[in-house]
Amino acid sequence: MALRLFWIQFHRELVSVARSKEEALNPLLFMFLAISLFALATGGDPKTLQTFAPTIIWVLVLLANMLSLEGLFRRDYEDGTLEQLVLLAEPGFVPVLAKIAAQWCFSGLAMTLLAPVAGLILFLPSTILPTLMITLILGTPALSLLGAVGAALTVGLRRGGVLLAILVLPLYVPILIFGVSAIMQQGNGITTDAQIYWLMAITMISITIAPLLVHAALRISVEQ
Amino acid sequence: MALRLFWIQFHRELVSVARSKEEALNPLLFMFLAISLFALATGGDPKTLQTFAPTIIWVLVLLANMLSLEGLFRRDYEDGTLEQLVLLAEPGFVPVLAKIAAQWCFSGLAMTLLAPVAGLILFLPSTILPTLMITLILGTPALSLLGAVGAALTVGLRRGGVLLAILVLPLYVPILIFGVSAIMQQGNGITTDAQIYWLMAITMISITIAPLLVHAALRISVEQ
Amino acid sequence: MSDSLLTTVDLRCERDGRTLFADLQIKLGRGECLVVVGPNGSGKSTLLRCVAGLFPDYEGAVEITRALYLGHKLGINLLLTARENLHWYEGLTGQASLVSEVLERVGMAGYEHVVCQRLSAGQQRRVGLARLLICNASMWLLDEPLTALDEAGQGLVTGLISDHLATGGGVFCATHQPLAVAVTQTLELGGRQ
Amino acid sequence: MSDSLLTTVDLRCERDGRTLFADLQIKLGRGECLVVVGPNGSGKSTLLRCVAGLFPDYEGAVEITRALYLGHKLGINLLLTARENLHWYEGLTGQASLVSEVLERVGMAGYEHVVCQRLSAGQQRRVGLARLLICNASMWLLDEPLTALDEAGQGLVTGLISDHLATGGGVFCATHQPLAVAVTQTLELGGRQ
Amino acid sequence: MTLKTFWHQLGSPRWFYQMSKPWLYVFGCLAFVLLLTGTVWGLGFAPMDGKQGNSFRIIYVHVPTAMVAQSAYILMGVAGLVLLVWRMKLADMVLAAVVPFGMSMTVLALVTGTLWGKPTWIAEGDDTWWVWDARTASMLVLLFLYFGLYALRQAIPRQEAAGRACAVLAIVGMINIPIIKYSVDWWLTLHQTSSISLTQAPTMPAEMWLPLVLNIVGIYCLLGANVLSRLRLEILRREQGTQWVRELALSGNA
Ligand code: HEM
Ligand SMILES: Nc1ncnc2c1ncn2[C@@H]1O[C@H](COP(=O)(O)OP(=O)(O)OP(=O)(O)O)[C@@H](O)[C@H]1O
Ligand SMILES: Nc1ncnc2c1ncn2[C@@H]1O[C@H](COP(=O)(O)OP(=O)(O)OP(=O)(O)O)[C@@H](O)[C@H]1O
Ligand SMILES: [Mg+2]
Ligand SMILES: [Mg+2]
Repeated sequence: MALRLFWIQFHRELVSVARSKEEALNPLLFMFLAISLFALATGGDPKTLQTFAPTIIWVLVLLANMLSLEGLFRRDYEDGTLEQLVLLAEPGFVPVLAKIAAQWCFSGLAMTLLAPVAGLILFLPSTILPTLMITLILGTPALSLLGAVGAALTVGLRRGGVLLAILVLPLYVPILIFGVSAIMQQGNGITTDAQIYWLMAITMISITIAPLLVHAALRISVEQ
Repeated sequence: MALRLFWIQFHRELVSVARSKEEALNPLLFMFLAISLFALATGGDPKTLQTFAPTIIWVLVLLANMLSLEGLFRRDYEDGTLEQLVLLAEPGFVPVLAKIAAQWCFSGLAMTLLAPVAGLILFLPSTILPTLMITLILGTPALSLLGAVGAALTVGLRRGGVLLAILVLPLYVPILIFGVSAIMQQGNGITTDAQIYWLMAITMISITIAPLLVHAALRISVEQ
Repeated sequence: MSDSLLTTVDLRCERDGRTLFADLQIKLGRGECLVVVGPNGSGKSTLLRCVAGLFPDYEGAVEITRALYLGHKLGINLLLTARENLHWYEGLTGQASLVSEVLERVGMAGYEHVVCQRLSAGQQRRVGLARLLICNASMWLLDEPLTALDEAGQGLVTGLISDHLATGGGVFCATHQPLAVAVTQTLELGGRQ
Repeated sequence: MSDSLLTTVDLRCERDGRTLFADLQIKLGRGECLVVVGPNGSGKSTLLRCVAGLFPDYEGAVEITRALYLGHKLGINLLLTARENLHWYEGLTGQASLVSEVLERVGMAGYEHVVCQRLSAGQQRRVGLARLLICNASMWLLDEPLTALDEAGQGLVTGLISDHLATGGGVFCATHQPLAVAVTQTLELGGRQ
Repeated sequence: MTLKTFWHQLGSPRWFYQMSKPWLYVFGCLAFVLLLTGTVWGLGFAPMDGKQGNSFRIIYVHVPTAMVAQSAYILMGVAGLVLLVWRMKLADMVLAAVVPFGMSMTVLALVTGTLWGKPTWIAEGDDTWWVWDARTASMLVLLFLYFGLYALRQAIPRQEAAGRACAVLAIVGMINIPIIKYSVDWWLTLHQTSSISLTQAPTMPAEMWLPLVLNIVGIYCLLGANVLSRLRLEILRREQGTQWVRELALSGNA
C-alpha cells in the first residue's frame, strides 16, 4: 500500500518534471553552463582551474540543488494538489519521500553521474574522479532531504526563496566542507575515510527525520 | 505621457518585487551566499581566493542575473496582466523598458553597490575595487537587457528556465570576458580603457534594440 | 453521534479584524445537504476550509468524518493529462476505479490524453470534479462547484450530489448559483453590505 | 463601416484538429450586445481571443475598434492592492479616473488597501471588473464576467453592460449564466455533445 | 524587372518555387563537383605538410566548415530582420532551413578541430582533448547559439509564432557574433599564446591551398543548395492546400 503510494507519487513527479517549465534551470544544465563560464572567464588556464575544480563543482552542486528545491512544492501549492495530499495521503510522509526522491534523481543523482565530465572540463586529474563521485553520491541525498524541509516551510510564504536560502545553506555547509576536503586530500594522497563516514552519517540521519519534518511543515504551509 | 507610463510601470515593479515571494532568491543574497560558500570551501586561503576573485564575482553576477530574469515576466503572464499590457500600452516598449530598469535596480545596480564587500570577502586588493565597480555598472545593464529578450521569448513555454539559460548565456559571454579581463589587467597594472569602451558599446547597443525586441517577443508569447 | 457526519460547536472566525461568523452550530446527518450562501467575502470559503481542516485559525470545535474537499483551486496538476491526474488521485485515496469510465461520466471522453493546460476552463473544472466519483468519502465539502460549467455540467453536478445524498452521504456546499437539489439546511453568512 | 464596432469575415479556427467555428460572419454596431453560448470547450474563449487580437491562429478577417478584453485570467497582480492595480491600469490606458469612487461602485469600499492575495475569489473578480469603469474603449470583450460573483455582483455587471450599451458601446460576451440585459444577437457554438 | 517588383515576387512562395528550380541544380552540381575534387585532391594528392604530416589534411574539412558555420548564422540574422520588418514568409523558411545545416557544420568544425588539435596539443605537453582557446571557445558559443535557435523552435508549438520568435533571437545573435568573436579571440590569445601557434596559416604551396579554396567555394554552394531544397520542400508543405500546389502534384513534376 505505502509502496504503491510511493510509486504513484514518484511516477507523477517524473512525468511532471519532464513536462515542466519551472524546473528553475534544470540543475544539470545549470552546473554545466556555470562550469563553462568559469573556464571561459579564467582564460582557460589549466593550472588555475585544476586547483579550484573541487570547490567549483561542489559549490555549484549546492546552488543547483537549492534552486531546484525552490520549485519542489510550489506548483502543488498553487494548483491546490498539496491540499489534497495533506488531507488524504496515509501515511503522509510516503508521497513526500517520493517527491524528494524524484527531485534527487534530477539533481543529485544526475550531477553525480556527469561529474566526471565536469571534472574533465576543469582539468581535474582522472585519478580523483572516483572520490568526487563517491562524495557526491553520498552527500547529495542529504542536500535534497534537508533542503526539502526548508522548501516545505517556505512554500506558502512571500519571500519564500530568500528565506529558503537562509534556512537551508547553513545546513549544507558541513556537507560542502566534507565533500571538498575529501577530494583535496585524495589529490594530496591522504586517506579520506573520515569524510566519507561523516557524509554517510549525515545522509542517514536526514533520511530518518526529514520526511516527517517535511510532512509537518507542509501541513503548516497549507493551513494559511 | 510616455514618461508617466514608464514611471507607473517602474513603481509597480518596485512595489511588486518588494512584496514578491518569487524573486528566486533575490540576486544580491544569491551572490553573497555563493561567495561565502566559495570562501568556506577553499578553507579561506587568501592567495587562492584572490587570483580567482574576479572570475567568481563576475560569474555569480551573471548567474544571479539570469535567475532573477526567469521571473521577470512569469507572474504577469500567469495573472493575465501581460495581455493587458500588450493590448493597451502605447508605445509598448516603454513599460517593457521600465520593467527591465526595475529588474536591473534589484540585480545589477544592487550587486554593483555591494561588490566592494564581495571583493573584500575574497581578499581582492582595494585598489582594484573601483575597476570592479565600473565594469559592473557598465556591464550589468546589458545583461538585463539581453536577458530580457530571452525571458520574453520563453515566458509562456514549458521548460522555460532551461531554454532561457541556453538562449541567454552565449550572449553574456563577451560581457563576462571584458569584465573579468579588465579587473585582471588592472591588477597587473595594464590600462583597461579598451574593455571599458567595449562594455559601454555593448550596453548602448542593447539599450537601443532590446526593448523593441522584447516587446515583439512578448506579443508572440501572449498569442498562444 | 455516529449518525452525524459533521458537527460544529460555537464555531467562530475572524480575519483581518472582521468577524466572519460566530457561534455557529452545525449538525449534518446522513443524506442531508447544507448550503452556505452570502455575499462575496462573507466567509463561505473560510468556513469550508475550517471544516475541512485546512484553516486552523478558528475558535470552537469541529468534528467531521473522512471528507472530500473541492475548493476554489482546481486541485489538478495542469502539466499532467486528465488520466494521469485521476490516477494519482486514486493512489492517494487508495480507491481503485475505472478512470476512463469516470472521465466519460464527467463528459471528458476523448480528452483523456490531453495535457490539462490545453483544456478550456470548464473542461479543467470537470477533471477536478471527476474526483467526486473516485473518492468514497461520505462527506463532501464543495466550494462553488458550478463555476465555469455549462448547463450540462451543472446538471451533472446536481445529479452527483443527489446520488450522493440518496446513498446516505452528506454535502456541505457554498454557492452563488441556485442548486437544483433538495437542500435540507441553508446557512446565510454576512449581512447585505 | 464607421458605425460598425466589430466585423468578422469568414472567421474560422481549428485547435488540436477540431474545428471550433467556421464561416463566422459577425457584425456588431453601436448599442448592440452579442452573447456567445455553447458547451464547455466549444471555443467561446478562443473566439474572444481571436477578436481581441490575442490569438492569431485563425483564418478570415477581423476588424475591430479599440477594445477592452476581460478573460478567464483575472488580469490583476495579486501582490498589489486594489488601488495600486487600478492606478497601474489607468496609466496603461491613459485614462484618469477617481480610483476610490470606482472601487466603491464595484463594492470594494473598505478593501482598497488590502493586498489582492488576501481577498476572496469574488472580491478579486470585482477588482478585475473595476477596469470596465476606467477604460473608455467602445467595445467590451467579456469572457464569463459573472464568475464567482454574488447576486449583487451579477446585478452590478448587468447594470454596467446596460449603461455601456445605452451610451453607444458594444458588448461581446461569452457566458454560461443567463444575462439580464437586452441581448441583440446570440451566437451558439458547438453542437450538444 | 524593377527592384520593387522583384521584392514583391520574392514574397510570393509560388513565384519563388518556380524560379528556384534551375538554381537548385546549379548550386547542387557545383557543390558536388567542387567538394569532390577539393576533397579527393586535398586528402589524396596534395603534398604532405613538413611539420604535421598527414594529420594536417583535416584542414580541407575543418576550415570550410568553420567558415560556413559562421556565415550561415549571419544569413539567419538577416533573414530574421526581413521577417520581422517586412513579414516576408520566405524569410521564415530560410530561418528554419539554415539551422540544421549550420548546426551540423559547427559540430563538424569542432570535431575536426579537436581531432586535429589532439596531436598538436599533446606535442605541447597538454594531454587533453579539449583546450579553452579562442577558436574553440567562440565556436562553442556559436554552437550554443544554434542550439538555442533549434530548441526554441521545438518548444513553440505554433509554427508562425515559432518563426517570429526565432527571428528575434537570430537578430540578437547576429549583432553579438562579431562581439563574441572579437572578445574571445582577444582574451584567450592573451592568455594562451603557446597552444595556437600552429593555427596561423603557414605559407603554403599552391597544390596545398588550391584544394582548400575549391572546398570553401564548394561548401558555400552546398549551403545554397541545401537552403533552396529545404525551402522548396517547406513551401510545398505549407502551401499544400492551395490551387497551384495541387496542380503541380497532378502534373507530376514537382
Ligand atoms: C576545437 C578546435 C578548433 C576549432 C573550434 C577551430 C575553429 C576554427 C575556425 C572557426 C576557423 C575559421 C577561421 C576563419 O573564419 O577564418 C578555423 C580555421 C583554421 N583552423 Fe581551426 N579550430 C580548432 C582547432 C584547430 C587546430 C588544433 C588547428 C591546427 C593545429 C587549427 C588550424 C586551423 C587553420 C590552419 C585554420 C585556417 C587558417 C585561418 O583562417 O586562420 N584549428 N578554425
Ligand atoms: N491553451 C490551449 N492550447 C491548445 N488547445 C486549447 C487551449 N485552450 C483550449 N484549447 C482547446 O480549444 C477548445 C476550445 O477551448 P475554449 O477555451 O475556447 O472553450 P470555451 O468555449 O471557452 O470553454 P469553457 O466554457 O470551458 O470556457 C477546447 O476543446 C480545448 O481543447
Ligand atoms: N488568504 C487570505 N488571507 C487573509 N484574509 C483573507 C484571505 N482570504 C480571504 N480573506 C478575507 O476573509 C474574508 C472571507 O473570505 P472568503 O474567501 O471566505 O469569502 P467567500 O465568502 O468565500 O467569498 P466569495 O464568494 O468571493 O468566494 C474576506 O473578507 C477576505 O478579506
Ligand atoms: Mg469563496
Ligand atoms: Mg472559456
